[in-house]
Amino acid sequence: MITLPHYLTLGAVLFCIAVAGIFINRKNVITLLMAIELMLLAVNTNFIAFSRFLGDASGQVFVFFILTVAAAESAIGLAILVVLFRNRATINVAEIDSMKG
Amino acid sequence: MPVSHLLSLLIWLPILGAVAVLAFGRNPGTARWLSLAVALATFVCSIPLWTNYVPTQAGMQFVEHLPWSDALKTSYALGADGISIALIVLTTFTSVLVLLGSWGPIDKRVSQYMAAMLALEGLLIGVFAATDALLFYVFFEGMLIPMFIIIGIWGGPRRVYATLKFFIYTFLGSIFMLVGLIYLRMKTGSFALEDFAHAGLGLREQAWLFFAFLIAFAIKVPMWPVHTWLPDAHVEAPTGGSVILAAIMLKVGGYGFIRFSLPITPDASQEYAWVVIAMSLIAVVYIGYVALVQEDMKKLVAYSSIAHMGFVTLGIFVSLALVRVNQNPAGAQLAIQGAMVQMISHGFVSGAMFSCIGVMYDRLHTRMIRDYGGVVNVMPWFAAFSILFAMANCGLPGTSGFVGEFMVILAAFQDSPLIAFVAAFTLIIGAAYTLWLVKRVIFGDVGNDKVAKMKDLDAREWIVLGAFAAGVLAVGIYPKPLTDLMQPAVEQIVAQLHLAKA
Amino acid sequence: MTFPLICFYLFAAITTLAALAVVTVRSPVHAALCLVLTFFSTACTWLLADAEFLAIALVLVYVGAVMVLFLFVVMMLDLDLDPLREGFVKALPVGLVVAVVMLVEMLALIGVRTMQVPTSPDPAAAAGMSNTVWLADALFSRFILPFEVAALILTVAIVAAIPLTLRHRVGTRTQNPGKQVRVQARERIRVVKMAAEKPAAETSAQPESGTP
Amino acid sequence: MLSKTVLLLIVLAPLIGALVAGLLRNVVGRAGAAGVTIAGVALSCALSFSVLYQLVWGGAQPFNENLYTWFQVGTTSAHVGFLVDRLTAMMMVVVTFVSLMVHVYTIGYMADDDGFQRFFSYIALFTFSMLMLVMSNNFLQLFFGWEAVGLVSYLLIGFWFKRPSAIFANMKAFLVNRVGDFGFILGISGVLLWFGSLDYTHVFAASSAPGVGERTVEIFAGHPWHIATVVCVCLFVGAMGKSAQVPLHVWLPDSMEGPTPISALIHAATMVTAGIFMVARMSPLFELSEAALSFVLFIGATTALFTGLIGIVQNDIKRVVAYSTLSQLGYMTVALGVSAYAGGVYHLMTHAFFKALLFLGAGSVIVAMHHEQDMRYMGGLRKYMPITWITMWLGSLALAGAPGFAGFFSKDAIIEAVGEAHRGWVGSYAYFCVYAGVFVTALYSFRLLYKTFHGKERFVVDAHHGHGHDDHGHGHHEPGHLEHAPHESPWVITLPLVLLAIPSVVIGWFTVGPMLFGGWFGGAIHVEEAHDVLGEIGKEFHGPLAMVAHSFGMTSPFWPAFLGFVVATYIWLFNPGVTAKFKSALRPLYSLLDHKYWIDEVYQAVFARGGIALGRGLWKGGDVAVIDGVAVNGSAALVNRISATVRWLQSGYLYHYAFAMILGLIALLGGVWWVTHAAL
Repeated sequence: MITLPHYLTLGAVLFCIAVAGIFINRKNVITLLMAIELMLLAVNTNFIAFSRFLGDASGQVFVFFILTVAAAESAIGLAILVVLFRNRATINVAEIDSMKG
Repeated sequence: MPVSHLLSLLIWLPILGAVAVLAFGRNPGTARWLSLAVALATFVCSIPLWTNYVPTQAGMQFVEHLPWSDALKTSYALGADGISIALIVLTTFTSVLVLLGSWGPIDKRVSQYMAAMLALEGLLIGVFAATDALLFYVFFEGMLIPMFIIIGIWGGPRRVYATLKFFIYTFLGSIFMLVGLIYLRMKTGSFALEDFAHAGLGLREQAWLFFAFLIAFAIKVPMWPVHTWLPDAHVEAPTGGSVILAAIMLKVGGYGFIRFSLPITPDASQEYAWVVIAMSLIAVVYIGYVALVQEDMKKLVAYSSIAHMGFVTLGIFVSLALVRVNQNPAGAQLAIQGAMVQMISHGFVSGAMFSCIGVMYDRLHTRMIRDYGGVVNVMPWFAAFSILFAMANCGLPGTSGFVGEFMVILAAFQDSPLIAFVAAFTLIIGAAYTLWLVKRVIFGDVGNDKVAKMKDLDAREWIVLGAFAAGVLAVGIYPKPLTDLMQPAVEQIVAQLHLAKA
Repeated sequence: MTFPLICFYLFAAITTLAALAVVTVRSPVHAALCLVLTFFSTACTWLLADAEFLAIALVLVYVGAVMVLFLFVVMMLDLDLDPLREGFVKALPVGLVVAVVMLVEMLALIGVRTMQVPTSPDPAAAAGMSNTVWLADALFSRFILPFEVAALILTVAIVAAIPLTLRHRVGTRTQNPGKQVRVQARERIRVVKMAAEKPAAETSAQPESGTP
Repeated sequence: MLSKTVLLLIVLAPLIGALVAGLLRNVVGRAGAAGVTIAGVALSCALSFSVLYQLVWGGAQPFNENLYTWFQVGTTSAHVGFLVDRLTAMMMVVVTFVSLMVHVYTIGYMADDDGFQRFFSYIALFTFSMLMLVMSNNFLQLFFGWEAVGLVSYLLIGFWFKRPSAIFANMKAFLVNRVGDFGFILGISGVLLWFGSLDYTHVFAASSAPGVGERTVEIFAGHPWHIATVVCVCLFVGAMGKSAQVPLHVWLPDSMEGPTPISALIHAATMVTAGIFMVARMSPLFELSEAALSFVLFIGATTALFTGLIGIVQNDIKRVVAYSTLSQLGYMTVALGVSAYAGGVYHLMTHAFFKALLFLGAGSVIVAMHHEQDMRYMGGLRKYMPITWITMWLGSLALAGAPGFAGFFSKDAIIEAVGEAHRGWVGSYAYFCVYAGVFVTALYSFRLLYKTFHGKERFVVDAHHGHGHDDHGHGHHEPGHLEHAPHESPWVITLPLVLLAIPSVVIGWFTVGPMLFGGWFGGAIHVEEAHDVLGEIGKEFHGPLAMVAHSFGMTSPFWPAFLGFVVATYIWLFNPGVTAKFKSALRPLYSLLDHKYWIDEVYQAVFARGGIALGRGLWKGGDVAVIDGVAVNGSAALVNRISATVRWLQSGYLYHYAFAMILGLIALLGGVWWVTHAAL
């Protein structure tokens, strides 16, 4: 039988991989964006699992919304990335510190 | 001729006048004449306040009431008793002279300066006329804005530092007051000062409220040790700003003590009166010595203002012990009257002193004492006025400066001879710093070539200083009309002090 | 060990490995492809949880649209990969430690012993409808307003992406239809009246300047 | 019956004169200013005489009425009003008469001065202020007059405001007076608190209630003080300032920087005696406290002797007279201290005439010497200015107490009163001081005369030495060099001298009987039975002639005065060289006197420089360093430092933020885990 913890564990593993990915690829914005997508995926998995095992449709509705927002986010994020590259000729995060206080 | 909505008229006439000056005052001449006309009209309108006041009738008169916000339980409530009227008339009177005094010296952004002054006048009258705590608070904070602008735009070289210090200092104080007001609103369900005064408050509550009010008003007065904004603000402010600041704005602090601390928290005020009295006495002696060594004339007069305002707070808080411990309501009335007369007198004297410094500054563009000397040789009329005001500043009988000090010392002696002993030091120290200033600036042989070229007063300056001199002498020679005006209100306050709340 | 469980373990393993590859491979193109694999196998696990609609939506939206977008971008940009890989090895231990600590914490919170909790029946099936209908029921009743907002957000995002990346190139010539429509006859042509003959002195100075 | 209108006219006539001369000085011109003020003062002088006449011979009752209420606060009220009894009337006559003389004299003395109108305005204003002071019927108006005369004194000492020494002296005078006023205002506060009013009538009525003298107050816990002592000592501190008693005497010698007419009017005849007048007026209060009277006696005796000693070594002619004034004020105070108020006031009157005469005479000499005041450059002037010479002699004889002259009667009575009083060691000390003081008085008086009018001429007349002397006494010419020979002053100067010399010589004969011993002052002065020393002496009084004859007795103060005359004559008339020997033989003593006991230096160091140092310390240390530095700018700096730290966290690198987020997440997870486990 597949139980709730199976899914939660899968979600946790995905999430931690994404975190590790952010750490080790901290200079590459594209990989960072991908890691964020992985995190969202982990969250979505959890939502679906809870929705399934608690019998509540809200969880799946939220996944729906998250997918929407994530799509919008990656569209904008990539657009920003393109503009960034156009202006600075790099996507190296280490060289982008104009927000330094 | 009874005029309804007289107080509203007094508040909004200058504010609308300010708008008009901004709108039509592109030409400096127009701005000057228009603003002077508005100020004069306001002054004329304020006179019926005094003449129509009924001294036999206790409580607020000229009352206006208009619900403002039902949710907040606050209303646009105005009213005036003798104390308010005296201060309002002082405000309108001084404003005319300030505008007249700023005629020549202000030559950039004239319309904006005049508008700021008029707006300030309206807000100050609002402070003195509001009988709703929230309305009071709005005016109390609102008047910071024009002052901030006046110092920040037309000020001296360190104006940004001074204006920020002034703003943050006073704002810090009023925040505490706001918290106190909100607490009282929770407690009484309204913002009316009348209801606050009748709220039953325990000693602990009163103590918290007392200190909240103390911080707000002590900074405004200002009392030692929260006085350091004042010298900086004065030094950087243009002459007109200094005059309004010293003559009127400082009075808001003393007025606040009388309107808030005494009626709302009488028991805590009595409990902690010693704190305020000690601070006042330190102000008189400590600040006196500090004033002695100032090299900048404006700073010297600013410090002397602090010392004189020490008498105001001393008088206000000595009254508590007199009523409650010594069972001496007559003495308490004398103390509060003394404080009030001192406030009015200080309005004239400090306004006049700053105007005098302004007159010299317009000619030599320096405020340093060492740059002057022997001014009497070239400006005899000016010297005569200066010496008159200097004497008023040291509290010479026959000038207004004496009346308040005398009353407060008499009253303080009835509480404790030791308090009077320390307070009376002002006779010596006040004379020392004032006369030393006069000696170095006015007397002596002509100090340098620049002084030798100074011209005596022109007609406009003559009118300004002459009007101040008339006020100084009138109050000094015959203070009875003034004390009679305020007596019913003072009696009412003293009667309220009798009633313990806790 | 039932068949669905075996499937779950299989898909979960693929998902995990593909995700690991996403964050470790050198080329962003490879990483994007691995991400596609991750999404796809995750969608499979979602199917196992009876979330058919979302599983398919994931494949369509992500794999079909978003990931293609990623690939486009990656290929469009002329990336110099070496500086981006700097510090990869140095950051690896820290990343691993953080990830492991988090994983342990999460697993501890999930509590392995709750593995034994029995599964409830599929709510959609219990309600006698398909997953899609069940989801739509909720989405278009209780969540109608957020749904509309989500639609708006998506639209805004699409519109926003365009001005962000829009580039005004100097020297490009375009038509201005508005201007073309608004134009008046007298702005096009100007008739200048002038004498038929000129004084001799000026003719030499201004030869043939009279013709429009 | 005294008319209120007349009294108002007496007060207001000089004020109007002052305002016209001061504010309209360019309109009325020099002659106009002099004319209007002299007219005002003459009117008030004439009316004062008529008031005195009505009170003494016309049977009029003392006048006591309020003019208007100054303020009324609850039960506390202050008024402006007049109390005119014989004491007041005598003061009014003295003030207006001396003032009138000085006005006339000024026409000549200030003839060349640019500030002619201003000067007249000031002295007329002074007359107004002084009349307000003496005619007051309450403490408030008394204080008004008290300060107003101080103000005019300030303006007049600094009349020549270009001189640094003058504007230093006037500030010093005002500030030292302020120290006195400090006590005075506390005394007034005490009067209001303990006697319930500011009006003389009420206060004196309350003071005569039984048991008032025994009431005490504990200002410091455990130290009960008699209220009468506290009030009287405080009031007397005020008198010490105004009447220049040790240790507040330092301003009077310096005040000689002012023009000579005001030295005569203000700093000899009238203003400085305000303190004496005030104590006499307050006699019902002072009678309550023997401790306060002993204090008065001690201060007065010290002043009488030790300031006189300084007068012996001064070379400035005006300063000699100034120190003599101090010493005579000491005599008056001594009289007050032994409850011989009438004696003090009587000496005040006689002193007003002869000291004004001496000052005006000195002024006449100064004019003749072209504003040279140093006696070392005078000598032999008698043949140039005989009227001044004779009147000065008469004045000096009166001052030294030569039998028959005005000063004799008053001073002799004081010394005898001190001898009669039983005041323990203070009494003995006071008797020694006043007795020795007589010798000192004679010594400096005749020294002044001999050095000025007798002996060799110590100045040189060089006529070709031509430059103007428009700015007075600047002394930029060589000392002792005159442009032309000194000559007698014009009649406007000599006339007042003569008019003042007459009362200096004769007034004692008419007045000593009634005023000293006849209870002439009536209810104005109140003396307890046990203190009534004048009454004791009065029993042996058999007319002025007998008093003169009695003065040749064994213990009479005539002998020290005579001895002083002899010594002075020997040293300064016949054998001037001997002074140098004295100087070298008594070097420390001479140095002590020459430096006026170093009191000025000590005050300068302690109060002036000490005050400035204290102020600077409080300013730089308190305001700038602690309040502004630590509290105000300190809190701003703290915010700055914190934000600088926080700013460092905002590195701008995305992965730093991500790292922080993840750390936060770990912490959050750990927290949740910990909480759930703690809950389990």
